[in-house]
Amino acid sequence: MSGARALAHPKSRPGPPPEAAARPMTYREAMREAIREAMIRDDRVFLMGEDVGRYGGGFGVSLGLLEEFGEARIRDTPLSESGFVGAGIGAALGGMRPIVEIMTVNFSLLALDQILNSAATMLHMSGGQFNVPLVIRMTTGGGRQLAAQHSHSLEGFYAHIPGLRVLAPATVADARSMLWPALESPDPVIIFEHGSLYNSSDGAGDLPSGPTTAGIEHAAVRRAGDDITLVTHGGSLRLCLEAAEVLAAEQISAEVIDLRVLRPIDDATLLTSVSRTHRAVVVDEGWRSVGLSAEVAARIGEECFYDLDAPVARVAALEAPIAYARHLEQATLPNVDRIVAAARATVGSRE
Amino acid sequence: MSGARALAHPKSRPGPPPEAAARPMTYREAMREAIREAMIRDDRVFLMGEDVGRYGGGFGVSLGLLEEFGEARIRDTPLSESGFVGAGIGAALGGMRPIVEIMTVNFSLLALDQILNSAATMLHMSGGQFNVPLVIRMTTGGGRQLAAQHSHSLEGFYAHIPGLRVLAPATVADARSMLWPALESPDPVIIFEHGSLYNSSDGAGDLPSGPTTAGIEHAAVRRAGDDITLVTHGGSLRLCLEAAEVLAAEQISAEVIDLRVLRPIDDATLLTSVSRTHRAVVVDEGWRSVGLSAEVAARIGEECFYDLDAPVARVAALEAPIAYARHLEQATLPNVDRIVAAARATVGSRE
Amino acid sequence: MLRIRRFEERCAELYSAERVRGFVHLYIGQEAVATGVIANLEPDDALVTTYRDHGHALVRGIAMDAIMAEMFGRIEGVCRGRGGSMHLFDAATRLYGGNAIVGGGIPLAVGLALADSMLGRERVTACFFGEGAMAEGEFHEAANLAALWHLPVLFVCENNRYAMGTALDRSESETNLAVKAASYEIPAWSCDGMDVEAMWQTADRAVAHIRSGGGPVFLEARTYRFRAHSMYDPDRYRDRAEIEQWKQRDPLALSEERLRDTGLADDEALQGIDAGVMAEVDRSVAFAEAGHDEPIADLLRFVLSDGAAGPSERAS
Amino acid sequence: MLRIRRFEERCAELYSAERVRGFVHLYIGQEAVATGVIANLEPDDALVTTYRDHGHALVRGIAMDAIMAEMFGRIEGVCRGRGGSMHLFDAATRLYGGNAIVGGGIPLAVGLALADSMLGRERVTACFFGEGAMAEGEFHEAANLAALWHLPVLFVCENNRYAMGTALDRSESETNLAVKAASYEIPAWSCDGMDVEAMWQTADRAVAHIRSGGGPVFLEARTYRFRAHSMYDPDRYRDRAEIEQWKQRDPLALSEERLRDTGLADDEALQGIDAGVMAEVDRSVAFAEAGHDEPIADLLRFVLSDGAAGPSERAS
Ligand SMILES: Cc1ncc(C[n+]2csc(CCOP(=O)(O)OP(=O)(O)O)c2C)c(N)n1
Ligand SMILES: Cc1ncc(C[n+]2csc(CCOP(=O)(O)OP(=O)(O)O)c2C)c(N)n1
Ligand SMILES: [Mg+2]
Ligand SMILES: [Mg+2]
Repeated sequence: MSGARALAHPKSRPGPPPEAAARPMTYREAMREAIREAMIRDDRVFLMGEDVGRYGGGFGVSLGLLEEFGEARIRDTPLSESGFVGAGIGAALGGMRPIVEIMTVNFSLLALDQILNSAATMLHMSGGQFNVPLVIRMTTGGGRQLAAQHSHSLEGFYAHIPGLRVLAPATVADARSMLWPALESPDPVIIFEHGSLYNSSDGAGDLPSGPTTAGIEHAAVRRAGDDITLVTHGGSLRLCLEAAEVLAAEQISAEVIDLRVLRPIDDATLLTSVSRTHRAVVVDEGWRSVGLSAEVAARIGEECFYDLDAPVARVAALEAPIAYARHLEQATLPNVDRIVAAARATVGSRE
Repeated sequence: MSGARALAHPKSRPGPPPEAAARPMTYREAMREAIREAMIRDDRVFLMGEDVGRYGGGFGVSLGLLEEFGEARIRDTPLSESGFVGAGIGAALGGMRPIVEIMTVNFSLLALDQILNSAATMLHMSGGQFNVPLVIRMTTGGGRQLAAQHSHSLEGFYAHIPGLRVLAPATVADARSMLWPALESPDPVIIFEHGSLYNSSDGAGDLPSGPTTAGIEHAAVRRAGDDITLVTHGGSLRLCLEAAEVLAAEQISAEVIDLRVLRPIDDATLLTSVSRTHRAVVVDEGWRSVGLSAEVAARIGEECFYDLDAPVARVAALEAPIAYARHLEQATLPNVDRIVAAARATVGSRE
Repeated sequence: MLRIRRFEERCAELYSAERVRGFVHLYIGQEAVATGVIANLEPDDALVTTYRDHGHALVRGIAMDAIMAEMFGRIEGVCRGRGGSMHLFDAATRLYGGNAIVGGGIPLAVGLALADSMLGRERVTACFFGEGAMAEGEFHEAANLAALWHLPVLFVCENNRYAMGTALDRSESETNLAVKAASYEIPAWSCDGMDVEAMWQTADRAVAHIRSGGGPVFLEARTYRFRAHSMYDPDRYRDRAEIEQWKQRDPLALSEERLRDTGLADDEALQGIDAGVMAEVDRSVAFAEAGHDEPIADLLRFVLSDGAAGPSERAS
Repeated sequence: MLRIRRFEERCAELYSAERVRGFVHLYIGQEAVATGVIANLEPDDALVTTYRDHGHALVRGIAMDAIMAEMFGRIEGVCRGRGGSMHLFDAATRLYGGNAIVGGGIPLAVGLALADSMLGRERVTACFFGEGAMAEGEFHEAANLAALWHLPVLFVCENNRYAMGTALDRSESETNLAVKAASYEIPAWSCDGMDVEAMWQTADRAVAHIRSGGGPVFLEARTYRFRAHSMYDPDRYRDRAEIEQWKQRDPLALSEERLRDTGLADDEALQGIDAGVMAEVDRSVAFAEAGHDEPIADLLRFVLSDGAAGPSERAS
């Protein structure tokens, strides 16, 4: 199948697998290291986006990279999301391996036409001729009082689109290790980085060192348990792990699954867990209706119907724009209490 | 609550309820009549979009209206979806009642930032000061060999967004009667018109004359049945009604629910039906993952869990861009056979 | 101008004290622009601006109390505490935001002007944005619509030379911004955004042109922000010397000097004014401190207009 | 040019006969533009165009058989029948679509040129679009990037005076399109798009400028489509007289005349050429008729590159 494609796009050069983080680092540093490593390994890789250079990135991820790699490869763009994302698609078609940073998911709507109608469709629509080896990174999520236009969690939009791979590293290890396989993928990959994680030295709290070589195909079981499965990703992983602690104190043993890959979803890990625990709560910071949580709940309902002892519950954002005032924002987003309550109700129901 | 708002936006003038269509007409004519009526009833109403005037609308809906109402109120726009949708929002804020036509849903991604970040958030974010009484109409759906960039069914994206109302008239009667209440709504309303319906003189095949005064709040039971509920909307209603016929011949009595309103979903009609039939198949022309069908399935799973005799099945588009070749397109989209098969499997399972 | 300056200096302190949160973008240095332009607007004209909106809101006449309370997230705030610094809205003075999507407000302004034009109202809509926004497609789509339909919009580009860390010559191939407006046949004038009188005069001329049915006008106000992009920004990308040089042209100092030179005010009078403003700022902080949280039960109000949550708007 | 004309005339017939479906946009009348420009491209230059792409694909050297088979939805088509009329792609000749989103291809072209520039390859990317696309923000964002980064892009605006039913002066406040390119400091030349020699010469100059490192160039080709916007369009919005007037300047007739005048070809020779082209069209139809459907089992191939459907890519 890949004759013409292989010609147009020589395979990325072999290199050593990414090392696991050697010293404790923040999520931000891990992401920066991942970019550095990729830039060093493959000179077709470059980073492009608003203020990635002189400013160091809206969230400081690329600080220092301009000095190390120069203006051509750490490329500041004008404010023009549709234009520079489209240019990233073109550059990928032209043989480069662009990492395009959209400062936040909130601005990605301006580029969604390019992502859906060009990047995601091109390989299929061209009959397999043109793949688009592009990585798009963006910050997602709320919780920092940034109000209605700067607090979206729109992962579900991207997870809806055939032709994309969608990743959500939730731990430092994943931040460090998912970028390289994403760049090796011949297909467009979207990486969501939750804004609340950058400063964390482990985004997932106290977690096993985790599958740093897990690639970009599989979900991760972040905590093993028997009574209920909490399914989540990104910024909500921390909440689920905390909720699992609270539940443990009540003798409820919760398994926590971090989806990691939002498209295509790793059904095997998800369904194996729920078939065993017989109960599930899906936690997602996005709005509830037609969100990612709906998909996860629907899949469990389809595939584990006869194993389920209770309805699958969803803990998602309340269906309102996110307000600036802290108490309103906190009441809108999922939190540990809501997760615990949903889990309790699920375990308690009809027992 | 509405002090400031009421001042800025005088309530729309009272008028007689829309008459039910007096003579058989096509969906296209019904929509045109609805626009005409609104223009006559309220001179704040105007139609704006690409080629709505001289060309008569990409799908001929507004043919003749330019001659009747003039250039100011049947307003051709340049190709600039973000610009003219944003202008529609502004005009609504300024006291007009714009109907903005986006030629097809495929181009609406270019305006999604305006729709989500301005239209949908403004009332909430301004603390209730500014509502946006805007109607956006667009054609949706595939089935006409228009290939990967012109065949989307992205209703689910819009149904995800708090602050919007999302409608999908599937019958001539609904095409005729939903626009006026949409214009009366002080909130932004998105209307999806399935491209395959325009020529039909009844989009839903042989159906009861239907609730022409049903407003924009409720789903409609298009066929009553006892054994299984088929849930759908828009262009797929026809398929479900046909499937119900086939099933009837096999002694399977299918109830067919047309959601009509995709946001906020009318849970009562949906859940009442499924609680009674104990089985459901959700049919949606959008892609399966994180689509509208996921939300419907998840809701049923949550609310009817103990009433369900079988997993809720989904019949959606296969997860691929839609190809030009007819046989590939047809294999991608839901069809009567797939609906019947899913219904049979659902009814047959564990009986 | 002084009210803006003192208000924002206090905001900066309050931000450090974590009383004000989220993103806060200070207008310090640019005060002459809003002041000079908005003074030319009538009460029923409309205003659209960006996240850097404190100055516009204050000049427009919104009570400082209500703005400060908004910054504190109080229900007494101009948007019930839901908008915060970036989203000041006010129906009474027709301030339509406070838009935090760069370029996002420009089409709205065109639409507001379209409504005025269709309804035969002789109003002007003033739309403020940064020079960085001019690279966004939204600016171009909106400018074309305004010119094509001859709408009463005043586009005010506050060219403070940086979009976050990106200098103008690294974001535009053509740095003469007036040329871009001219490519839509929109009259385009540049002026000194540090000089409130010059600003006022140019805006006066522009507004008169628009009111007389002349269609849209584009103003480029050449200005500078003395502070970082936002409270979050360490400001690593600008030369200290450049900042100092611009501070020599502090719009406040310039106009104080002018007041002194023309004998309109002496040091004592100016100190009196400052003391009055400081007292107003103090009062606004006290007002905000004494404010209340919006009840959480009201969270779903105003998602849709009826205030009632639809079936899908419930908590999970 | 004749190959485009005859090919498309046949497409129109086949559309009426329902052998070709979907949206089909004919290039008849505009043939000189693609012909004059693409003749200046080297094999490793790149090409991006719109849904009105038959002409560009034919001139670029893609076999008529493969294009016709594509129109029939056959696996022998250039995109396995998946793209159809609007989406002709060809890796061998670096044709990157056939983009059916107006303006959608322009940023892609800039990116292709960026790759060339970063990789130090001396290639040109030619990007065709209609005058209607210039109102879209994408054009402006992309033009700015190309100019700012000095990229080797040839922008070719095929100004056929209508975007569907919308005449240029109803879609742009400034109808001199070159002014818009100039507002990005991109050299902008207009030329007669009905005259293939003029077209060739201007493009030659433009391509030379780009290859010599001069950065992007913008060409406005003044042309006209003789047919309706698409096979679906009843063409109610144009004056018959206007169409007839433009037909007087039929690019085919003009160049035949020139061939005759210069003695390069006589009537007999021209008829011979025509017969040859007709035979090629006949063969392409026969080829397409004899083609095969892609197996439905392959539907999910190329959604992702491995061809294997991920867990979520299964049928329901
Ligand atoms: C569409 C969009 N992209 C990116 C951002 C992030 N951002 C916020 S302000 C800003 C710079 C804007 O610069 P300019 O328009 O010059 O206005 P200034 O901040 O200088 O007043 C950026 C990149 C945003 N808010 N919206
Ligand atoms: C973004 C977008 N909006 C609308 C359309 C529908 N549409 C297809 S072609 C066309 C007119 C384009 O005109 P122009 O750019 O001049 O190209 P021409 O068709 O004249 O070659 C329109 C409105 C589209 N395909 N994409
Ligand atoms: Mg700026
Ligand atoms: Mg055209």
